[in-house]
Amino acid sequence: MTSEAPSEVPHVTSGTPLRLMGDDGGSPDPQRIRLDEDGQLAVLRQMMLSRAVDQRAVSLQRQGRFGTLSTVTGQEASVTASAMALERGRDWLVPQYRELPGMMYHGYPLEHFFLYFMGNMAGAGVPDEARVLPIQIALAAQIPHAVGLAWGRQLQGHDEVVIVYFGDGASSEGDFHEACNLAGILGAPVIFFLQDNGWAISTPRRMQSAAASFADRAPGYGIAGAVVDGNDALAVHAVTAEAVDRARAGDGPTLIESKTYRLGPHNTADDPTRYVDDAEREEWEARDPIARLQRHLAASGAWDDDLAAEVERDNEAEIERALGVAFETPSPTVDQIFDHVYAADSVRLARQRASLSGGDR
Amino acid sequence: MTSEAPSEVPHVTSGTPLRLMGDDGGSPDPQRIRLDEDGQLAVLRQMMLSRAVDQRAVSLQRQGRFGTLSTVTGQEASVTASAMALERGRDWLVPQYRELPGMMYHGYPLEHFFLYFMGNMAGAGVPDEARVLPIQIALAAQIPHAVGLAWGRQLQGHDEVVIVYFGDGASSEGDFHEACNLAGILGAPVIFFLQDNGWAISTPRRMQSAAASFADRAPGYGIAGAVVDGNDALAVHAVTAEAVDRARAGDGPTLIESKTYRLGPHNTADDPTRYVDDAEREEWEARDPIARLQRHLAASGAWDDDLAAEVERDNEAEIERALGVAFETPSPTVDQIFDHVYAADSVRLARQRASLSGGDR
Amino acid sequence: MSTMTMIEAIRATLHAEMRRDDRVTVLGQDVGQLGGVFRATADLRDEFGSSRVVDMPLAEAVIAGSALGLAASGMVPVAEIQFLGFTHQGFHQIASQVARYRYRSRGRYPLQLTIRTPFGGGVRTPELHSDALEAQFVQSPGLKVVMPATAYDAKGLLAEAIRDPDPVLFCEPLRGYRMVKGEVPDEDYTVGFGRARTARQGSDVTIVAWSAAVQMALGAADELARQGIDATVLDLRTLVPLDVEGLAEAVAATGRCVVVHEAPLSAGFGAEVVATLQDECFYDLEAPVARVTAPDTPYPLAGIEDQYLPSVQRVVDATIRTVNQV
Amino acid sequence: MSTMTMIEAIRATLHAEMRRDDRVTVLGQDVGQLGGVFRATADLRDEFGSSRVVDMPLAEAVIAGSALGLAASGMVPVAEIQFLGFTHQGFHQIASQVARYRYRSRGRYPLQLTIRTPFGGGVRTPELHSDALEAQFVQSPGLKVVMPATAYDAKGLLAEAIRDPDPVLFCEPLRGYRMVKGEVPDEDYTVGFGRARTARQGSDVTIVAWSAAVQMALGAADELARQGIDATVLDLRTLVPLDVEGLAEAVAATGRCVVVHEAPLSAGFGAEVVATLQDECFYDLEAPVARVTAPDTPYPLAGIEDQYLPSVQRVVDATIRTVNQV
Ligand SMILES: Cc1ncc(C[n+]2csc(CCOP(=O)(O)OP(=O)(O)O)c2C)c(N)n1
Ligand SMILES: Cc1ncc(C[n+]2csc(CCOP(=O)(O)OP(=O)(O)O)c2C)c(N)n1
Ligand SMILES: [Mg+2]
Ligand SMILES: [Mg+2]
Repeated sequence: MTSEAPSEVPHVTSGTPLRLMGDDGGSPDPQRIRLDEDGQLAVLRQMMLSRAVDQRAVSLQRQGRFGTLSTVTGQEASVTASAMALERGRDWLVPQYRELPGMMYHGYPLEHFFLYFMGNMAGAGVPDEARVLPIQIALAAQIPHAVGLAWGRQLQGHDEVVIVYFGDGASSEGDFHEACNLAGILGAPVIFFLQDNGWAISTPRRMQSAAASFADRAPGYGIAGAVVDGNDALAVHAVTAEAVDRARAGDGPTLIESKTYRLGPHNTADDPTRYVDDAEREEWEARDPIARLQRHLAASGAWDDDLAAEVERDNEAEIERALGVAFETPSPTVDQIFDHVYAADSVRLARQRASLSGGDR
Repeated sequence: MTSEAPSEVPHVTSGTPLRLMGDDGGSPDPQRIRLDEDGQLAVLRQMMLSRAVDQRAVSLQRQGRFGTLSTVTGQEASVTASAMALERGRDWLVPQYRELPGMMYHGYPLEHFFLYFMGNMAGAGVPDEARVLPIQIALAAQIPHAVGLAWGRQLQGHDEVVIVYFGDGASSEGDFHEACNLAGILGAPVIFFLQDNGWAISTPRRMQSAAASFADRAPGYGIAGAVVDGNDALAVHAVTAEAVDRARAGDGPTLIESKTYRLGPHNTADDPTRYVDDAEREEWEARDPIARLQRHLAASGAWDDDLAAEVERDNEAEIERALGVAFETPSPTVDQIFDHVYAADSVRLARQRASLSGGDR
Repeated sequence: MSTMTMIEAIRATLHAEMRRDDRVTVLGQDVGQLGGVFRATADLRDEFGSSRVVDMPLAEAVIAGSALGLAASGMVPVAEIQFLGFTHQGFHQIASQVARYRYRSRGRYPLQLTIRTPFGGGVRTPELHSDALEAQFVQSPGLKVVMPATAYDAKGLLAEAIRDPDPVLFCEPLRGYRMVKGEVPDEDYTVGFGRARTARQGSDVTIVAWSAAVQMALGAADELARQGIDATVLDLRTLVPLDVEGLAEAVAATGRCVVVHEAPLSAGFGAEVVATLQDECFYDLEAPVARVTAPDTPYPLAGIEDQYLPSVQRVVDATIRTVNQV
Repeated sequence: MSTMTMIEAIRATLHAEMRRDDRVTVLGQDVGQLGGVFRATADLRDEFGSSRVVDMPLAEAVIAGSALGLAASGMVPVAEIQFLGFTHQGFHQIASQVARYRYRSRGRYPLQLTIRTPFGGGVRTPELHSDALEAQFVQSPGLKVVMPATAYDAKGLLAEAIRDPDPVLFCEPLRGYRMVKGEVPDEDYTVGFGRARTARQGSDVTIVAWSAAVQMALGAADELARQGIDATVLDLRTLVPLDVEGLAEAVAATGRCVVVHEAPLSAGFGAEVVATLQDECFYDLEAPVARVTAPDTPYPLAGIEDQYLPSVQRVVDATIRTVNQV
């Protein structure tokens, strides 16, 4: 499998970002849409849930109940529509830290997210049935993991696809390069989903790379590349679904550049007024991906205020449920420090556990 | 300088490798040749010196007088003609470990090379007037250094160019990516000279990357790229000289892929019969870069057996001289272990030095 | 003389050093426009421009590696790695390259280069942001490892680091950034490396610490004083070079010692302190040197970090045990 | 039972483990067609094919990082990093990622993963090939650090490492590859982690070592015996987990101890040995534990490495001093 580099690579265009939702509610290329109306509504619901979670989480953070966290606000189409192009329970999602709606779709429980940001390691766990790797804090470190995962599942005879998320900033790390290059050699079934949200904390896209497009890096690894309007849920879904097909068919990896925008601060400790100018933010607010999909669905009568109110109620209920679980979960005890370091404690670790647990501070 | 990514980048073709020496002695594109006959002879002499050094060094290694070393054999045009496209005493050379003729051209003494491979740290030193960084053993680690050097010299107002060498193997390291990307952002006057010699120890080019060409990576960093026949001294020189012009003019970095071939083992500890087949080796032996430049010069009468004999005599004399210096240099003493760790010894280090020097073993 | 927090002292020193020497160049993620995620480099760009205060792409290895090249070119880089945990992304450049470049070039390319990086727990940062990894760098000869604990030392040691002809890893305690305040002379001064500081003089026992743990040791000493135990607190200030003699004297004077650090126990720098003492003043030691450290586990999430980290109480308890040992 | 060199024992074990468990996959630079630069993986590809014995591109971080992913996928990767010095290129993946993945996923993704890597001096390798960096990995909880010294242990510990549910850094002494020979049972066995081995039983002093230094310690013990000093040689075998009790017992029995390692002195694992002993058997120690190590400098070029490294003679001298100390 590794002995021959693939000879022909389907180079997806890396020019203008693909758009499938016109400003008027129509589509410039309706044939390419891969989501029916129900599918579109499902994506929209998940995007709205994500936005509602963001709002609640930020307010809980301000009250001091949550630690520092990063919202998805502005990037909901990019994250959600891509993750939903993969098959839940079959395919795998490898996150950075800004992909909550995608992780949730693939089975990571919302209460875990809350617990994680309450500083409880219980939130770091991923249920057995969810094909999701843990949240990643060290940028780009997850990209090699995703390649190994895709490779390993393929070696075991499964036809599963792995999608790995990372930012414009993370794409400058050596791990990005090493992982894309290996995936190209192996022809591994992995999708590199690069979210260019304009910023890496205060560093603007133009200072992150002189490349005209990040997708221009694909030929350097012999893999397919694509650029998509990351605020167009239908386009994101279509491009990702095409990459899934390619990967599933054994045609190897794709690097997708999703052009989107981080509408809030980098995280709750950040003050973007120090570096973002209002005009830029307003321009992108006008392209809010949720409002855009809502308009698209409303144009065909599939979306209206009643439905909106219903979805909002459902989302509130889900958030209350998950918060309930999170707040009822006991605070971490000293055992949390020691559990899962190794399969079993060494003599030394057992002593340290006993010492810290025994009030022998 | 760092606040704006360059908007227009001159993309040199990354298709067919440039050749400027035809098989018949003529040139497919004589206008592009930048070396006059004297220049070509100078390059040839340096290439022949390199080959002669290789042969002597390998025989001294076999006698146990030198440690493990890597020869340049087969890559003389690639290394020499590129290094000689830069201005000695003005520009800078950052080597990996297979660039002796280039380092020598820029002032690294042959006797240092011998000393280094005799295991004497005295050989690691670079004379003050030589604009050469130390030999690099950790692959690709030198690439970021070169970018910093180019950037720093530019910040200080000098219009100097830096060339950094590395192999097809090293190009898989994260350092390559991070360095090219930074150089693109800065528009630094640096030339990334990638020698694709077919192998990284036993790993063939096709298993190093699925990229059709390494130069295809240039657009992903917003920098210029070029591919050259690395066994064609005139083409290597021309492509590098063009990159020097570009860098000197403030037009930023170039990634040059030089397609050449390692005619010997990876190093004196390697046995390539385990992985290279005879046909491949013979094919490349027929393209020996030294014979090729000799034929080219002979066609115009600028090269003949007498001149060859003279050059060989000169080379022998130079090798004898340098070997004489190396063998007369005292063996390293314990102070070599401690000198240059810091500007001055700490209390602890001074004690350790005294202890090891004092026979207090 | 002004009262400053540590972060203020660091900021002021960066300004002063950039004014003093125009080769000094600051580079790192978010150091320019934003002025650093902790605002250590605030206003530098306005004063010195974007070619001397450089926002770097998100790539630690090339931050360290290009700083090496800058230093070789004749500049004096002061690089910031956003958190010590992310030095791992550039570990080869720092530990194998920067540390050895003077050595590998026989002195041709000394590196006047500083890498500043915050670290340490207690402030509820996300995963991988709090790790105390200093001991890993001590096993990289050629590098100096500096750990200020006070605002005064932050200024004096940072000025020394920037002017020192050797590469320095300068670790700043996150916990101290805003919590540690002190008198800082306005005029220029430096604090030399390799000289431990007696933060408190006592006669019964010596508590050895560095960085944020010094505050903890002082807190413990106050509590111990109330219980009739008079402790010396010795702040090592630099781990490389180590003040072998100052350390040995301070401990020989009391005969008993406790060493405190935030890193896990095994192979933490505390082990080196014990080993050094054992070698230098074996016959003066009346009890084993106690180590108060984090356990041998990864740094946990914030909800349990207070139990993970050494605390004033744990230092007090260990010190009492040490003093009572016969 | 056969007489084997260490490299033969390692090769045989890789063959056996790949036969035993078809999830075992070997990956690394030059491990396939060439069979490894030291031929540790020779003939594996012929037997198991190129999908289980994989030549990797020249990129250590993705060797370690994709091994993590392979393990998460259900495979059992045995990755080779060509030399321990080049683990630095993938340090973040090994020390921050591999070590913590079980922890960070609350046990969902344990990593049955081994990283094999040769290291150590005395065989005239180029720069950066000989460095003894083991202590840097001890400060990475979650990882086990294994250092075989004999052919028997190389087999038993490697089999244990591959079968162990936790990630293991398995360091192979270059000097031992062909020089250390011993009896190796043909049948399957493992050597459990965390149990030091008494390589020689003596009554006057205990010499503690691991990896290639064990041979040196045994050589010293022979010489010491001629001089009437009877030394125990204790081979730690694994640094993580550390056999705290075995170490303490072996040293308490003689009251005197010398620890030997190839890494530089400061913050080397020898410091942890001293600190542990000091804590476990302070009152049994009749003299300070001596450390015989490399000095605090980078590893020099080969022409001077014999003076740089600890030697039998230096161990003998230090032991005599330790024994004579009153
Ligand atoms: C290896 C590493 N370096 C630095 C950081 C600190 N850091 C956290 S987020 C961030 C910016 C990330 O930007 P990007 O990758 O574009 O992702 P985004 O936050 O925009 O989604 C930085 C520098 C980190 N977490 N990991
Ligand atoms: C970071 C690092 N990893 C591994 C090695 C071991 N090694 C030495 S040379 C080599 C192959 C280098 O191939 P390439 O970069 O193509 O250069 P070439 O030898 O062909 O000139 C390897 C793997 C090393 N020196 N540095
Ligand atoms: Mg971003
Ligand atoms: Mg090569």
